[in-house]
Amino acid sequence: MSLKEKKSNIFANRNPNFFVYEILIIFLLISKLIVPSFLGIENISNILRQSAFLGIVAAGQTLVIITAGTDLSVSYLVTLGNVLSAQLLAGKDENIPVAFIGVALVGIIVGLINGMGIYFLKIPSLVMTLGMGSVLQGVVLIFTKGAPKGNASPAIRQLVSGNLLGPFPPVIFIWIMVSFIIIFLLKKTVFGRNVYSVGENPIASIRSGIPVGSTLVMVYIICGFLSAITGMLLVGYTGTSFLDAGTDYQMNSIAAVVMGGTLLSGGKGDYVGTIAGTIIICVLLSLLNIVNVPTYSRQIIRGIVILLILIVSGLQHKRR
Amino acid sequence: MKNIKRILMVALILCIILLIGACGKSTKENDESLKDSKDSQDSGSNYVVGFCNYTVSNSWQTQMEAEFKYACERLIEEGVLSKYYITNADGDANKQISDFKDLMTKKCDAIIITAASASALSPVCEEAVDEGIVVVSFDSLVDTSEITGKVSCNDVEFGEIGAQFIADSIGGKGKIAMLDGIAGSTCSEGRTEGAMNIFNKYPDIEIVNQTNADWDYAKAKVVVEGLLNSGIELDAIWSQGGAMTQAAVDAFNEAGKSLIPMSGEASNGFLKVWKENLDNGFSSICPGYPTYISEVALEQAIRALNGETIEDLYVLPSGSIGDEDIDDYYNPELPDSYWVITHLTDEQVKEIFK
Amino acid sequence: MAPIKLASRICMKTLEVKELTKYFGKNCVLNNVNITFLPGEIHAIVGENGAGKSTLLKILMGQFPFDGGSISYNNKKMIFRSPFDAKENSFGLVYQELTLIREMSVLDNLFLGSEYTKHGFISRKKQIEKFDFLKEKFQFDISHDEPVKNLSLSKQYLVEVLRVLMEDSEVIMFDETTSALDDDEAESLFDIIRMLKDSNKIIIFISHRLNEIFAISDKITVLKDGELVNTLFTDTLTHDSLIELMVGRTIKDIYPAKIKPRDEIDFSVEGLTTKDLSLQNISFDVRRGEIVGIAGLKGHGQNILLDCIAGIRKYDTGKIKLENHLIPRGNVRKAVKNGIFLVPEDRKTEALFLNHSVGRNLTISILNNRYLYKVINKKRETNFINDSVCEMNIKCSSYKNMVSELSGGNQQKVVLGKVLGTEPKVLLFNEPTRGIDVNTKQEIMMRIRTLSDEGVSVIIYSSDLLEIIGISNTVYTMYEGRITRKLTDEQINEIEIMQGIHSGGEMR
Amino acid sequence: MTFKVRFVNHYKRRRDIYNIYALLLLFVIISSILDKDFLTLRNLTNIFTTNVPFLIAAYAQTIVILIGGVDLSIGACISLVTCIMATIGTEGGWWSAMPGIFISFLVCAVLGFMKGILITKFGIQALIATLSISLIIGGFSLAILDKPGGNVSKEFSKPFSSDISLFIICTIIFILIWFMLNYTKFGKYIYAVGGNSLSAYSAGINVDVVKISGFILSGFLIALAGVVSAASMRSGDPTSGEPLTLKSLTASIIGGASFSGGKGYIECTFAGVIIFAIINNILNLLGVSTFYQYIAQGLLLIFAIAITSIQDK
Repeated sequence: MSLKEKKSNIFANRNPNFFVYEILIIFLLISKLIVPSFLGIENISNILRQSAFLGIVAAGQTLVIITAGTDLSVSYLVTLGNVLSAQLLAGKDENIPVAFIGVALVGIIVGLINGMGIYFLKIPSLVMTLGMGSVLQGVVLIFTKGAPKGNASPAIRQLVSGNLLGPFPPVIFIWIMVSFIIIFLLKKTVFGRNVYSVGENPIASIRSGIPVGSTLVMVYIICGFLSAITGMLLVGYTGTSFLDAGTDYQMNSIAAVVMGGTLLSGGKGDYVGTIAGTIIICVLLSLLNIVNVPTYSRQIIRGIVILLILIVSGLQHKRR
Repeated sequence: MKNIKRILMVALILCIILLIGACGKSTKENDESLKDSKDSQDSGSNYVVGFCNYTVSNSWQTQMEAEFKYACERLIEEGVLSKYYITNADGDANKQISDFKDLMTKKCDAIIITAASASALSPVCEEAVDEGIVVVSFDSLVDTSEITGKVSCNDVEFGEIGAQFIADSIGGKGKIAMLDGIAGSTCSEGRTEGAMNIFNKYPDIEIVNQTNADWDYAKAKVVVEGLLNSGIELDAIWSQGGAMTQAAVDAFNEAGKSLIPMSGEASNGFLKVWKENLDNGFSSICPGYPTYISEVALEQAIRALNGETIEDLYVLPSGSIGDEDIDDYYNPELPDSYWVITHLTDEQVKEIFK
Repeated sequence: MAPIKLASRICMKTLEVKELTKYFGKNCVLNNVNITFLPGEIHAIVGENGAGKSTLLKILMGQFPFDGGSISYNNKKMIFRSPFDAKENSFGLVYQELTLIREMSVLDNLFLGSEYTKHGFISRKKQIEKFDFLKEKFQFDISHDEPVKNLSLSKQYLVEVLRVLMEDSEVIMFDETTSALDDDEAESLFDIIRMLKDSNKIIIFISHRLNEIFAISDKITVLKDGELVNTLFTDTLTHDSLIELMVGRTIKDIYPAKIKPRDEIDFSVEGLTTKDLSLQNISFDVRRGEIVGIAGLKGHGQNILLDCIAGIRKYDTGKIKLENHLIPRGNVRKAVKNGIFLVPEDRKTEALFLNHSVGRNLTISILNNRYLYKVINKKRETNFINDSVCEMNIKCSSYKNMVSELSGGNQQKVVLGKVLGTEPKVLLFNEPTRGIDVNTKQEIMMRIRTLSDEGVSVIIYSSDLLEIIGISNTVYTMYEGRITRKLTDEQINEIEIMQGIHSGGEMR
Repeated sequence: MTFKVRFVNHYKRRRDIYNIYALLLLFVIISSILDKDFLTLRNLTNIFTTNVPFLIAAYAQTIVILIGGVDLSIGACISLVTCIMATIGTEGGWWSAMPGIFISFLVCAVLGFMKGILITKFGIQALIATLSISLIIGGFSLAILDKPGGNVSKEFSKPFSSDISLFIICTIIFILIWFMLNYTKFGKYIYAVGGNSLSAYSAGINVDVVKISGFILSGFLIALAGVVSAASMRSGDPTSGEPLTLKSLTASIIGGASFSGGKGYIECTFAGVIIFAIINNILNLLGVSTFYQYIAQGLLLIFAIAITSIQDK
């Protein structure tokens, strides 16, 4: 084994989460310096709410990326979940079960098609989900005829904006729940093991008797489900639906996962890191919004910061 | 496994065939309309018109496109038109150029265009005019004088109306935040320019934050929440989009802060929030930006085709909706994304928004 | 070889390695190694896995820097910073792993990094001329236009060898090049090597197959744990004395004594046939606890047969029965569930998760096939892993180590441990000891033997005939996708097998 | 060897190319059946000329994909170039645009160099590295031009937007790239590095240098795409290039380029671009609702890849 390989292995053995959380803390301190009231309870609650939306999408994305794929259709699925649930809810609480089932079904079906195409037709995930994204975009437009309708019901609004549980809206607790489930899935279950194995070496996985097909399909279904549900939760935030509700989730979810130490080449990483990555991104966005600088410098700063984090943390190592 | 592959392949091929079938169907319909129009050829003039739209990414664009569609269908019944085409460039100036050329290929007699980029589309428009095609640009105008006509609803004026309202209601003094549309778009920059024209007259007005929230509710809400939590005391918000103002109002209410003057846009959703909060002392203004601008452009084009001379620049009168006019415009039965300044009948609106 | 002859060559271009030392981290992989390589001599380097053979070659080729000592060629000190540097100085290495670029054509691969150009552009004409010249000289049959991915494995190795030959290098090194070739192919490679020897090149040769080493080398250097044991003339050594030098003790017999299997028929294959006729009507029975060897030249269907049995590939007609019930075809999961498991030829790509820990590798199959619950019981898992590491004698500091950090032999033990955990009924082996040193080989053979004692049926394919002869109760020979002979007991010897695998003779 | 055998062998080796052109032919036939205006010289010229920036951007993407990367900042770079072109040397004759062109090429080469460095030396994966870069470049474009506008010298843009000159430019570019990929060391190295970088390294190729040079070369092409785009728009637009990122990616993939690198042909990318363009064109000509175009494009992408991946099996 070469020296280089050894080094990279030692590096890989070290828990990468440690680093992400260090960066998160540094980030929070910097924010505090720039905007003294940044760490106030209200702002933290706001940032956590934003993180919850991104975090739930990133949860699915984490699973997909561990299997060495990338899901580019999440943003369109969030939008579809958004417009669909708004329409099904039509402002009434009694419609919540119908809306939930409808949205969940759509997410699951899209995930199923993604997974089937990727596994059975051997289409690279990037291409499959890119194509699926385009199809979903068309579906959203045809479904809404370009004019989204419907409203959030009071209960959904309470879920996202209410303060039944102290200063934190309940959606944060949904996120925590999702986080626990995902972490449990990855760490403690056979399914989680299979996800890692499929990402590390698909051929060996088949030959070890791992149900590669169902694992892959399941991962995309989970990702689809979580994205669509995020779309539904967003209705609670926006009160109504929008045609570009999900646009930002594509890049941000990937960035959150990668910052969290999960390699795009698969087989490694976990959701604990992604949580930190998610919060970092939301803090960054929030900070850039508050500080009064022109839009172009915001973009430049955002890009540079993401790059710097990736470079500094060195979470990625070269893969041959 | 091979079987599953086969099935999937067959499914895919079926999808493609269905799609092509859909295309075929629509051509047939067009052919029929062509036939109809041929029957009535002696009575009317049978123009073919094209609408080169640059995006339908929001409901304003959709409704504007629908106005065009209904107007065209009316004109087909009247025998003035025989056929119409609509293209959508998805915000891509290069694609719009190629869409425009496709419309020329289809031998449109007149093309109305709302451009993705002011100057990008000028060359093709000039080319079309050279070929004798009537070209009318509207809303997002092309940057050339060599076209048949322009129909505009002034973005700068839009910005000015909102800004003047803000300046008046805070007495020309205070801290304000500005919510802009998509960075780099003509519309957003025009409205911002208008606002700045006014704000620059008031040295005591301090702009503490200016953010591109992309006319998006969620983004605007994040921005306003951030501002509220950062400890900045705002006196007013200038917003150039209905959804953004709606988001700002919601954010204030959720944070339990008292509402401040904000400018808005004539979307049903914003009118709803506005109306609900009138009692809380909320005051706003909606500059008019009608969706029927496409219909006006079409009418101008038809007039030009009929040999009439038309104005080089036809400016739609900008009105505005004030606190007292809400009930005239607000329609509680329709969704938030409906735009209230329209020529569509209630039935037509309901068909789109059902 | 007479020493006088050597003396006369001393003034010629020799390659001297003096006190070469190399560390990987804290591990010393080469310690004070001194070897002199003479032109016109085939110098074999032998040793167990991890003895430092490959590292030595890679240092000579400039792929790794070294930490101490010196390398001098033609009385000049050499320090190569990259393989390119080494190539410029007419050093050439045929790598153990294929280094070809699959999507590119044979010609492009051959000339990669040393293209013939004319006015700065690649001159295809000149390259084809050179290719035809080589073709003539070394007598092979490959089309220059073919993408490498379309070639058979042995042809790919040939291209690999040609790449080095083309350079007209003075120092030519072979790193286990023959391990992927069958005897015939290896023999034609030896012809080429002898030709090179005659033109006075320095030839360094690594192989685990002792037969080959005795057949071709002039001198043998034995390395053990990074240290030089000795350099000796080949004709002064015997198999046994060489093995003794390599492992530090004598191994009387790698292969444990054969035990008579039980009588009941456990597993049977009936009339397996594929459409492309790579398998034709293959039928045989395996008794409980029997070890069946499959012998054959590369590409005569043995791999396909094993793949078909393991469910990796589909066959078109025929049946596979285990304990009288039918195993569905082309379904690995069903095969594994039924206890049929393949230990594949290429463990790195087909069996192991290199960047996962030893523990994870050991348990992945069991988790999916034996544990009934879906949530992992940490304690039980750790216990299993510890038992397995212990039982398989896997050398690693902790089961949390990455598998990629282990040596080839230990990696193979991990694969075996993983498979055994699932309590298989039929075990298939494809080249179980490829690239594995003698010691580990013995351990693995012992393990296979104990398994058969416990009633597991074993089917082995190996290109190493000695291995087949040493371990099998029954041997089937294959030729062009058909079984040509069934050999039992005393019939299992080299002559019978050779006849079976070289002829289309009917089954006796 | 008989002719037939030779042809079969030839087909096997060049299968990707034949298949994609067969697909292209299929689309042309279907389109010409569906609409009579399709097969007119005017329409065909339009399909070609209006997609020149797209075509060149797709070449740039293909080269990056060949070396085993992916560039999601192409669109942003093209926007940046149009902004530069529209602010420097806006008036005057042909030569007034030269400084703008020079700066554009320089900027794109530097950006290509940066992407290459990030990917090779810092080991950041191409996907995320180029996404971040595109954010930064987008910011710079907005800093130069806050909205579509500016002006590109008319003298300059005239020849650049005429059909014949565009045709000539494309032919020259195509031949240059094709020749470079097939008959130069650099071209072979690009394939080698993408195909198996370790093998390439042991063949004495400086892998990092090839990768970085690949990005720089792709940068030059991006700059050219931007210049053509600016000339045809006669202005700059800080967001105009955005859609080209995914379009170029899609076209390359339809053309059979593989994300794993080392596989792909420039002639296939050309066909990919034209197929993509034909789909938009025919849907416009048929007057199909624009909403269906998204679905058609998505299905086409999946369809094209499914066919090739099944054949590869």
